[in-house]
Amino acid sequence: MNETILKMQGITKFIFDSEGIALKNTNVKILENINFDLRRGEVHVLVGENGAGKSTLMKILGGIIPPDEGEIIIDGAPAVFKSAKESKAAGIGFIHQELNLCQNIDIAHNMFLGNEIVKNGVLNMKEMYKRSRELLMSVGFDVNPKTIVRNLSTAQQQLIEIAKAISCNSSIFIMDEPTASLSQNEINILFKLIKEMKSKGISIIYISHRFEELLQIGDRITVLRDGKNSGNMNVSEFNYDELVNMMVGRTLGKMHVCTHVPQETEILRVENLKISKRTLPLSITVKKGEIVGLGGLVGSGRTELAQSIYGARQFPSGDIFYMGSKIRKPSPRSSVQKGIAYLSEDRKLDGLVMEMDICKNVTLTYLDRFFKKKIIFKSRETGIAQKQIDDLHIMCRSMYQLVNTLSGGNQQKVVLAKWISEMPVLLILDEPTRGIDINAKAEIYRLMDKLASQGVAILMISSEMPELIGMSDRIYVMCAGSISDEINKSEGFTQERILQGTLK
Amino acid sequence: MKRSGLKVLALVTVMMLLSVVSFGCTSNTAATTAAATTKSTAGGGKTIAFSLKTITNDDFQKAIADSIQSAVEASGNTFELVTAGDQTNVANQVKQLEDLIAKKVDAIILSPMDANAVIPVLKKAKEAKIPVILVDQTIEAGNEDLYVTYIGTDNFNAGKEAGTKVAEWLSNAGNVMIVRGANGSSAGDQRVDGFKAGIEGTGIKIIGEQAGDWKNDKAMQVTENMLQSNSDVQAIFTASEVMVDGILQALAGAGKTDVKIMAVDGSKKAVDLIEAGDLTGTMAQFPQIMGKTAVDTILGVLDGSIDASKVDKYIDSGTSAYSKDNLADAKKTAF
Amino acid sequence: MEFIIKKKSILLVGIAAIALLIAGSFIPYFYSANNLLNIIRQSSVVAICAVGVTMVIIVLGIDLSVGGIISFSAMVCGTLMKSGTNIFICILAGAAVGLAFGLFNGVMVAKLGVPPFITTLVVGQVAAGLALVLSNGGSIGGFPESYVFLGNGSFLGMPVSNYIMFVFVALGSLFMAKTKMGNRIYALGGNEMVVKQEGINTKKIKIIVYGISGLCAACGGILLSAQLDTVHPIQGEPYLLDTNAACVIGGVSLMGGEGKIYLAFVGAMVIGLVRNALNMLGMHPFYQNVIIGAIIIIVVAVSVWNKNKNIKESKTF
Amino acid sequence: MSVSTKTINRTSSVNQFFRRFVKNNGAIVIFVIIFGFALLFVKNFASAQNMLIIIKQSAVPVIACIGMTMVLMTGGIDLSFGYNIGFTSIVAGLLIKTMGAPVWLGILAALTAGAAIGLGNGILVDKVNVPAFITTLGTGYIVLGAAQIVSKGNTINKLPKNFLAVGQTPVGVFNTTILIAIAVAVIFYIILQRSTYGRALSAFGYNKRASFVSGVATSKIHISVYVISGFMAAMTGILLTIRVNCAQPDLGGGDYTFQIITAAIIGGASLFGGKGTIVGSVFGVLIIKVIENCINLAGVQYFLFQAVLGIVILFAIVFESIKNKKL
Repeated sequence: MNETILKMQGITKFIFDSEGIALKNTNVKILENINFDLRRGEVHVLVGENGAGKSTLMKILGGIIPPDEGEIIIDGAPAVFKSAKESKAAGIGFIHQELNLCQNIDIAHNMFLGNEIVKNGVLNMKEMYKRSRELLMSVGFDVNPKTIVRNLSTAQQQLIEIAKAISCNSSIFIMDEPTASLSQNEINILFKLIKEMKSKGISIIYISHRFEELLQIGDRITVLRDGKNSGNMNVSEFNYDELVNMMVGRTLGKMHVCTHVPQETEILRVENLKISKRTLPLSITVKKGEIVGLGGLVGSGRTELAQSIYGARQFPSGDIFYMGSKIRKPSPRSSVQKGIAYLSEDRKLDGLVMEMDICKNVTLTYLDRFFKKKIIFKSRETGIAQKQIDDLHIMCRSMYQLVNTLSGGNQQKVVLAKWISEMPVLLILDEPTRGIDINAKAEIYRLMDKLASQGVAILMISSEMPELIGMSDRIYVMCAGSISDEINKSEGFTQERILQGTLK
Repeated sequence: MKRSGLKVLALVTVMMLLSVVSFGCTSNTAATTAAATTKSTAGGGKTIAFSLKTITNDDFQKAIADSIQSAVEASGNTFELVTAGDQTNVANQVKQLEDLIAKKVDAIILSPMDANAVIPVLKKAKEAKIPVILVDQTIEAGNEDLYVTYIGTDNFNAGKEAGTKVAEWLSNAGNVMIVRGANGSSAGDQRVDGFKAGIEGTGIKIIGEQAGDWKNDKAMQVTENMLQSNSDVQAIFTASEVMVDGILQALAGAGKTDVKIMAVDGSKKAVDLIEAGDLTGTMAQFPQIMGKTAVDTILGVLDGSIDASKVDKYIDSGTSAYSKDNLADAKKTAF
Repeated sequence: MEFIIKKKSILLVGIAAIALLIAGSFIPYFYSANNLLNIIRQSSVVAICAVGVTMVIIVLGIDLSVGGIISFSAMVCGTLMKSGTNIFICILAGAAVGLAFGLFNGVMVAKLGVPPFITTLVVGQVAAGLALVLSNGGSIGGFPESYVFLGNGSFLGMPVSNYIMFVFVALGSLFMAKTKMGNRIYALGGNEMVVKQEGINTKKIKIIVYGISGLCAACGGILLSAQLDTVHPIQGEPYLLDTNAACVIGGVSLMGGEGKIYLAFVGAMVIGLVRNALNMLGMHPFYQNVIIGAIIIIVVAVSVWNKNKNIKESKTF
Repeated sequence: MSVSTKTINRTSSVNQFFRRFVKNNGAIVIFVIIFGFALLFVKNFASAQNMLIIIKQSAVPVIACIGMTMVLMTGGIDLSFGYNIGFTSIVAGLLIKTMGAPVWLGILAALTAGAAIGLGNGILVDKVNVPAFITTLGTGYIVLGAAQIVSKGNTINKLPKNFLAVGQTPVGVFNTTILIAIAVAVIFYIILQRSTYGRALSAFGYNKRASFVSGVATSKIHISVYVISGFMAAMTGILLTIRVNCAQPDLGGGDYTFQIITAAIIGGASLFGGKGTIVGSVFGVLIIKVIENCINLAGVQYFLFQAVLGIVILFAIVFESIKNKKL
């Protein structure tokens, strides 16, 4: 039960210059001489900051890109993957970070995409529906395989991906941050599933940023830093500081700094707002210099609430009072002018213009305010951008680097930069640290604290308990589109209480 | 709930549209002539349809249409105009003829856009016993049984006369350019072929030949360009007057004043241009005659006073060359 | 989504039906079986081309070369026939030419990454140009009876063209619904990355799809020339926009991934029906353009509107 | 040692610069290539007068192409453009010649009409979100019909001198039309490069949702580009009318639309929005006009014209896309 089924030895990947030629002689490498092994029936957790090379390593294993050096050994035999298909054939199932299903076709068609069941030249739908229903059952998900994927929640889609991977009876699973967008009870379902898979002798490579998770399900931990192995550890002898040390090369100070003090003046008051016809009305307030956490499951209506306040979404009924006065017909444009900022959940989708450079992205939001005469003055613009880049320590070649070439953490910083390049009054953060590395996280927490102490009112949506508990002065918990609980710091935040709220 | 509401909306809009259509059909005859409405609402006798390529930016075609319309309405019958919409949309003309047959019009006057394409549908017309008269353009030889008669000016001859005229002007020596119609339009091709035949054997050389697509801007551009390749030109022949304005502009731009221009059609516009000395001459055709004769014949055939089989298959509505010399009569006959 | 498509088909059929009723009530002879069959026959060329174009639009493309291919492939077929070649060979040759042009489109789009709009537009112009070259700008006609029969003959009281069209529509629908390739075409329209990661050669799929579209266009063109008993060097021009319009009216989403071939057929019918109704009404040509434009916009506006509503509702909770 | 590295760096940086230039100015490169070929192989091409002719022919399409580029930058398309030209042409012609209205009034009316049609497109695309392709296709038909109804199919030639003067007054070797085109190009260059509107426009073109969330007035921008396009169509219509001295309902037309779209795309505009430059559009037009000019000069058979033109443009596009892939 303990024999190694996968071995990766001396995997090396060179960096490329702009012409796409590998630079072999530089000492900078994407991956350098990585050794990694996986035993049958274990969950091997792979951690490391963004850009440490986790995803690249997994892409190599998934056959999406080839290694420049080193070899992959499966069941003792060396394997070379020219394509994703080959690695799949070798029994490696890849569950990607961003979802990997065709939204426009139904579950069964998705599951058998690429290896459809064909009876004399024609798709055998009956069989495919039957099989896919069985598979869905095996992951404990009861749904009609004729459902179009678009109508499923993120978590459900993830389950389908897993079922799909199982269907091509993989013995090795790669899960790249599978819980990034899952809510607590969905995570529990997933973990239950993972445990079952282990017991079936399936081994899993699990990439995550969340320590509490790897403690729950991990067996061993391998840490990558700057494309090198920086240490291994058995979960049994887990040590937080040591792990962080391996990851960032130094022990961090306290993650969640909290020096700000909430003031009395009320910035935002929402009264009996219904985020959709079928939900109960809800009311919240946010005070000057206060960080208000908004907890709850994904899909509990947190984002909808934020967008309603910001004006990016219509709502059936309810009043929003901002600095005492009622907002009529809120719209992003009017909100921006009023000093309400909304850092959206998905930076690729609606946070940044990925094809434009850092400078242009940073100045986009307050363009009219910076350049009253409608004409853009280069010097002024670069000044603004440079200041933000320095303040937030955005790692980039120059301010003219396109944002889609930045790492996740830095992209997130750019999103923040574009919102605070003019000091907002009310800052709404939707999952501010989604999928970014521990260093960037700490920086963003520090920044939030700084802003709050400068009197900015912050409303923070978060799915991460430590974040919620560590940063908030007050926490609202949402459930099924309305507020189920309000907790003050004085009462003391506990995971239990928040969880209760989410499940009411 | 909402969705059903939308569906209703959809249907309502369509109903609305179609009622508009139906009003449109009565009102548009009103638009064309007041007389029409009274007559057509009076349901005056027979319905006679005229199908042609287009009357947009084509005075000649328009003139035929108008003369037919007035003749038909004068005789107390109902006129109906069908155009294919542009110079080359053959398939559309055929469809429209099929529709005319389906709605059982009493007679069809047709200016075919293509000598072959209309033959199948004319066979259908014959089956449906709808008499057809061709004007301006004829169809492939060997199908004379399909139509009562063809009234028109032989485009080839028109072109040929134009050729001889130009030869006269240039006293059989010099360079000419040709601005053709749109590629694939038989009328234009015949005129140009005729023109070439006309200057055959003289010392006149063709130093440029490009398609002007019946459009002033295109005609102007190609003329400009041709002048660049060789500005030593004494005359330009264009397949239709609709392109003369552009050509004149091109010549003016190149600062050439002494170039003789020959066109085909014979509209009032052209006569004015001749008078102004911009246009040297044009081969006039007589759409009024075409229209009148066509209608008289068809009405005769319908009321049996004329035996279709006795009518000879080709009636020439005649051509004549307008130029400064015969401006006076030109003014009378021009459309 | 399934559900929405269904709704839309109901909607379209509803529109078509009502249009029929009303138009008919105004128009003598409109209901004559002859005329109805005639409408279908007149729409057959658009419908056949729409089969291919639907697939192209589903993979997030658009095919504006249809017009050119209709002209050129028919011209090839016709010229050969005039030279006395066996009809079947001529037709095959014409079809092959169309296929070739389609595949070329595909290669340009898939391998070189040229935007479909411009590729197909220019390739279409080249094809149309070649048609003119082949015929020195003139038209050719007077084909053997058996050939003309395809376009104008009728069998058991229904025009042969209609049978041919129904075969194409049926084959197309089956292909999309019941084959591996069909499934992958939809998937490709939905999310190319995914299909790639399944180790499926997406470029190949695209090339095939454009090939099919070219083939359909060629067949449409050949049928057209059979109907006219003529090949006109620019006979295809009007079909370029009509075909794409038919697809979109039929609810094929320009965003890719959605659309059913039989609905594109309905779209073609709507256009044909309106045109016919307007002719039957003796509508003045000038006013016809206005009406047709308005109808195109309204039909699509309504279906789009309808669809957005659905999506919104499926999204919230 | 250090020297060698320096030289390496220099060469590579030159190389870099060249790459960047080709990448950002594909149209110019293509133009230079084609122009070079023309100079070498086409008789009578290399004359100052011919250059002037080409510029004259390009002036009006440049204006059109800029209008279209604006729409393309939002990921939309305007198929009604060509028909809009015919409509505005006849409007101006009727008012000024037939009704004898003052020139400025006729022009104003035409521009308003064009802009109004654009507004209609914009509202349908943005508010009702009908796909731009279909909206403008439909409005195209409508506008065509309207033009024919208004004109009853007639054309209006021999227009008043003072109207023609608007576009034909010679200025040095140029004429006012060319100056107008240049002015338009410069103005829009500044708008796109230096104005907040231009910035917001390209942001919108790249990512509609992000720019909406960032408080960009997306609807305004989206509608405005169609209005601009309509306005430019009207300008084109007027200047084209003046150029041929004849107002007619079928001026421009569908082919014209497609030609300027082609020009815009050769000029580097993307149909998926965002990309698109004025310089590119200008050269896109010049490329097409040079090719046409050469075909005429070389006296290519009239029925070969379309095929040859198409093939050459095909090469230009292939070059453009290979460049985009490789660089």
